[in-house]
Amino acid sequence: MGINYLYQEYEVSRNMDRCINCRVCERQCANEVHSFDKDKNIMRSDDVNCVNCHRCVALCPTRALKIVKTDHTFKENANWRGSIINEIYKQAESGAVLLSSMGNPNNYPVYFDKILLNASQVTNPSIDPLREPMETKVFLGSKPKSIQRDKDGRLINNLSCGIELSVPIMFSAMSYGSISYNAHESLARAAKEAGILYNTGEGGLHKDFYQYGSNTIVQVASGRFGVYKDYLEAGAAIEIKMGQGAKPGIGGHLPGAKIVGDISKTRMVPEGSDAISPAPHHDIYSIEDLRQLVYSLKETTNYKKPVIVKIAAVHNVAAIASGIARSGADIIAIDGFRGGTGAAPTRIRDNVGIPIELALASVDQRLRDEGIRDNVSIVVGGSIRNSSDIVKAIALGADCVYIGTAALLALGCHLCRSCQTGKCNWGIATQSPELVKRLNPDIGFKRLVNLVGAWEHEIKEMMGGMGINSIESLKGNRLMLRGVGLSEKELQILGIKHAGE
Amino acid sequence: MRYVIIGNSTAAVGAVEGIRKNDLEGEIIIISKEPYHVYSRPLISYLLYGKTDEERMKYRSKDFYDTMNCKAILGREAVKIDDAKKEVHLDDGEVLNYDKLLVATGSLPFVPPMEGLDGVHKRFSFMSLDDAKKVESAISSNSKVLIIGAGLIGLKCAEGISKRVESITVVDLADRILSSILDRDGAEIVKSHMEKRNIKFILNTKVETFANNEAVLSNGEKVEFDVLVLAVGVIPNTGLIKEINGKINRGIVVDEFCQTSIPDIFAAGDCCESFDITMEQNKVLALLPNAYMQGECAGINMAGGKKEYGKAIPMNAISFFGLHIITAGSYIGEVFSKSNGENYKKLFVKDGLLKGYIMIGDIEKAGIYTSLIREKTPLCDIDFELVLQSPGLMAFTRKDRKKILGGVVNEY
Amino acid sequence: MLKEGQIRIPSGCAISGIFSKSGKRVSGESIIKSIATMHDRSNGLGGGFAAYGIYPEYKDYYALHVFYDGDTSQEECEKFLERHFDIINLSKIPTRKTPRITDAPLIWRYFVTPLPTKLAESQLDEKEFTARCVMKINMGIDGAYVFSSGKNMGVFKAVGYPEDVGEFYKLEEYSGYCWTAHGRYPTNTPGWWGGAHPFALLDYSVVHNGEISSYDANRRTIEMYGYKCTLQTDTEVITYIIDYLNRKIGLSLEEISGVVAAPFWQVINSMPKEENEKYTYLRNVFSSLLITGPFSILVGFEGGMMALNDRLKLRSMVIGEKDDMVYAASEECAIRVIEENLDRVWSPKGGEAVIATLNRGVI
Amino acid sequence: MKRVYVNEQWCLGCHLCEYYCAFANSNETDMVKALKDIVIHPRIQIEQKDNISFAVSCRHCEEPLCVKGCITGALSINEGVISVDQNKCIGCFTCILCCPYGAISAGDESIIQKCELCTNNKHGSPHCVKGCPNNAIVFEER
Repeated sequence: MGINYLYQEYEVSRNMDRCINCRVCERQCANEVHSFDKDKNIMRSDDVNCVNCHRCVALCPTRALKIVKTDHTFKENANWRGSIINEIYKQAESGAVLLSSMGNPNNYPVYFDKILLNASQVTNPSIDPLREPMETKVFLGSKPKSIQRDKDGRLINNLSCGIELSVPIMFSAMSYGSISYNAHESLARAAKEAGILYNTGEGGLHKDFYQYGSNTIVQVASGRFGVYKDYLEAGAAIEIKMGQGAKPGIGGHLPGAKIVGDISKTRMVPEGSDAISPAPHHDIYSIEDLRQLVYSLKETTNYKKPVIVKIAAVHNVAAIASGIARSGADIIAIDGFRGGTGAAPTRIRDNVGIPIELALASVDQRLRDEGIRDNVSIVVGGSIRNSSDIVKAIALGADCVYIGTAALLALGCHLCRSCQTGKCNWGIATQSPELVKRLNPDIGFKRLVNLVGAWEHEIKEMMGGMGINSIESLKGNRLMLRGVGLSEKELQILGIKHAGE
Repeated sequence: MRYVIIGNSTAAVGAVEGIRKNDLEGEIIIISKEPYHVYSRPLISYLLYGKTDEERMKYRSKDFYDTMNCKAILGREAVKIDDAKKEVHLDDGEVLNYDKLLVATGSLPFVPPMEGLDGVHKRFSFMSLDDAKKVESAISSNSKVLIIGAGLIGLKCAEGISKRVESITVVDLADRILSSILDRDGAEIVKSHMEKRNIKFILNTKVETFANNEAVLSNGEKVEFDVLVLAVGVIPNTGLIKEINGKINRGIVVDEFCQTSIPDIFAAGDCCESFDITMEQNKVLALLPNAYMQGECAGINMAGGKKEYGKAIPMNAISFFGLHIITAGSYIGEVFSKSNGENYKKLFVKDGLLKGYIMIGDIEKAGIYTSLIREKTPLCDIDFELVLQSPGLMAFTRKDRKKILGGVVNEY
Repeated sequence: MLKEGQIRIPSGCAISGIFSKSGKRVSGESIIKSIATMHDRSNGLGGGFAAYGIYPEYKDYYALHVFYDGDTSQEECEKFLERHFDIINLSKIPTRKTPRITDAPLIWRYFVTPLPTKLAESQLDEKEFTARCVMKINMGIDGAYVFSSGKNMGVFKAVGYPEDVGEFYKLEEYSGYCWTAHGRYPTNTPGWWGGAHPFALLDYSVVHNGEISSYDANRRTIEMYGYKCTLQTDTEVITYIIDYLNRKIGLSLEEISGVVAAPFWQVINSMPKEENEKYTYLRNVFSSLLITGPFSILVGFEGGMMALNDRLKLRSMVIGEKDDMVYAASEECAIRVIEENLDRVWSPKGGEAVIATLNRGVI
Repeated sequence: MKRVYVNEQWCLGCHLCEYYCAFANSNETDMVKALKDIVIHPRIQIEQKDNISFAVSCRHCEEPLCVKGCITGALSINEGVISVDQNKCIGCFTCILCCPYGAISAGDESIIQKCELCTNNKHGSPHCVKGCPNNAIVFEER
């Protein structure tokens, strides 16, 4: 109250004519917004704690609820916007760094939305994916520069180990700890069912999920949590996390309060102690050091696991990628500035990094210019929102995409961006057992499989429209793209023409 | 294969349905001295009360005999069994031979000797549809009805006619009503509930003599009446078996397959005994569910199946003027009670097992207690405190619940 | 109007090919007759021929066919050639005036061999040296365009209907064991002679009917290996892919067909283990060289000819055989018109390469 | 036969099944109209204690004690579904005495009510299952 009073951002709008007092809203809100007034025999809502997660809205059987943005306002000011003012009040009160979750929500250009796809007309037939085979299988990993033959002239398989995917989609790194056991189970099972991979993040791999190893990427991050030989050998690939799109240059911090039980065991961090991932890897201060880690990991796993190096898309991403492509890594993962997070300093999340579309275009071109594009595969993430984003990313030059936020949405996330509170009403970004159980992996995994399957269908439709029946013919096929409303410079970086050209 | 069933009530239906589980072809003949399509005996009081009618009283649908492919000889009595020749003799001299015979003759009213009883004209039992019809035609709005016996039959009769007569007096020798199923406190609750409906009880008392329309009681009191209902008790109808020297105890003695001591003759229902697992002794359990299950078991075994009849216990669900009573098992061992106004509950525990219970008023989920008794669930395996408070599956372990609610269901 | 190289121009077409396995050399008359039959598949905006075995007397020398816009470009180009090659013979390519072929550039032919000193200095093999020189001319010398650069073979092309192009170049005077021909139906073109087909590099020549959807994926990949797609045509990129895979990587033509018109995974999955592994390997390693979209191509090369359709067979192509002769054409009529009594005629499946090579010991 | 099975692990105790049940058996087409301002008597009921909750409804036993014990013949098995003939039931509650799951309850008009897998109403298949947000009850063959 008083100087530190902030008017709530959202208001619960309850249609009393429709409310039947079933109290499901009350039972399902971990923020205790709703309550039943026995005397008056009506439901009440205290908006102050509402995070706009829609759990109550989604479960209300009579559609009596909706959440509306408050019309309470400051005096209009295009510069000192309400959100900015509120942040100052919060910091003046707390003296603390502001924390946020999920991806950058600010109004920066989304280049995917300014790129349009081609389709065949007359001179080249479109292909009907319902009638003709339409292939989406991709292989990730470095390609040999020459062939070898045995004494009978047969080709020798001189490929180094790689990853095979039924569709060019993988679930990006989300650690057990930042998301729940059930969320992890859903991802792991979905990856297996869909013939793709998911990523452990830096939280280690729960013993229960070793069975999904061939669909797992095990991550090695700066904190090295949960990393040991069995872990490295458990997965289909190893990812060295150098950076994250939501917080380039920033480490991570899982408070000791969350390091309990299985999380402690899986991370190999004593119960109750903070799990701090340093900003840099303290054994990697240069590209040569990275090369050493890449080969250390390969040595450890007998060169049987491809190594992914994940970086955040920053200004000189192309040069960094070029270095990585010569470091022995098999795959480069680039995370754009819109990538999600369980928690990051707001200022970092909202102001650091570059859009993935531009990063991808420049990295792909740079590696081609240097003739080393075949050394590595490129995986991009950081707000891949739908199948057309995927098609555009691949046409720009990606081999595959990472989806994180989209996967969480499929699991029920409503992007309320309150992960840092640990009270996720959808059972995803929480470790509280009664909340975790809200995500039934039987449902979760099915929804993920559905999403990947639906996108696969759509990708095939779009490919078929372009007259392409195998995804490798889409990769880097920038002629299939045209820009709208982009400057010469942007078109040049993207390597595409303007619509109409 | 010819199956002959003497009797046409619950046990007989159970037997028919049991036989047809194993044998769709064999001939089934039902013999009943009553001329009616099978009906539910306990409903006769509801008939008088107006809550049901003869049509709805049918225990099975009109086409039951047809769909079950059996022949019903109604209105004729089986008078003799010749077990050597495997024959049943009917009252009109017809002789039916059988391969398997079921005796499901039910029970007969027990009437103790009372002086002057023969002089009472409007005197009825209350066990059959005919009894009910007779009572109905005998009573009028100014009838004074005397009921001897404050057991289930007597009290249901009292309820049935309560709105149609001037007064009802119930006399019983016992110190409480429903003495076979209720303890003293429970009986008191029911009694006062019934007294509110203008039913008068005279307990600890018997009729010494009847003098025309007046009964002189053992306590000296005189009760004027014009209609007399005799509901002192019932006894198993064992005559046919007795005549051929089949083993009889209180009722016809049967083994676990419902077979009598005589080859190819089975017995089921109120006429025979069951093994009460709560007391671990043979008892006549004259209860409808018991009759059905015993009959069904007999039927299955008659048709070549192999099924043991077990888990029999006394159990009753009954209500008087909206007050529900559910009881089961035996009232032995340690008593745990939970009472709240008209809601009355007593649980009886012995040897770590629930042996019996009484619930009056709130009878929700009573079956969970029944099941604890029937399944002999060790109470140490469940949360007894919780189940005592309110019956529920919550008292079981998560593992057991998974079996109960997630497993394949096959309960008997 | 932008010409090839400045803009990508899709086109439909007719193709035809004749090959003698015994190395019997036939004159250009047959192939002209064949391609003329499919007149309606062209629109007069490009036609051309590739002929193999036509320069036996100069068979050890690279025969460079060059278009010049004018004297300046010719001078500049010849200076370049002199600096890099020993020029054994040079002449104008003989042509015949015809009203249907107009605006002809200067058309010259050079028989050359790399200067040994230059070759040694470059540390390249002879073919690579020559190929690079050709690309340098085409990219760097304005107005000069080398459109044929193989040994004992030559490309003849122009803006016009193919039969007129044949007449223009007096092809009846040449005889070769292999002929391919092309009639072009571009959807727009400024009518640049260099844009006509066949497209050739060293002794690889490609005639192609179709419009590939994978163009830019293929182009950006092949350019990484030192090729420069100056024309932005399918034929060009296909030629480079074949040159790369065959000459540089060392894949056989049959293996190349497994790359550019790779079997579908469902087919690969049902192959025996060894085949399965081979095709999986090829699709994995050379994934970006898969060509999708409709095409039928005839690839001419030293001693052979390959006919190949895209994996869905979205363009027609028929093969005919008579004795030692192999014919391939967009339409059967174009074969029947020159050989009525075929021993066998069939339509190869999508992705099924038909490869004809000279019998052992011939030439 | 398809039955309603309980996955206790996933029950959130939200009670939506009860409301969907009450709605399904109300014969109304609008849930608000059906359930506004009434106290529901669903045929499926949540048992709840601390963090444990689960729904209980008729198991549709193959050898049902309730049917065997029914004194009027009102309860019967129709294609595996145990249903009650409301015209015949006189509310003696012998079935409540018999049911080991506590799945039969007193309904309106002093007769019993029980889950009939929504075969008795317009929904045709268990509406509670449709209303469960977490697959804590499922309708399937086992």
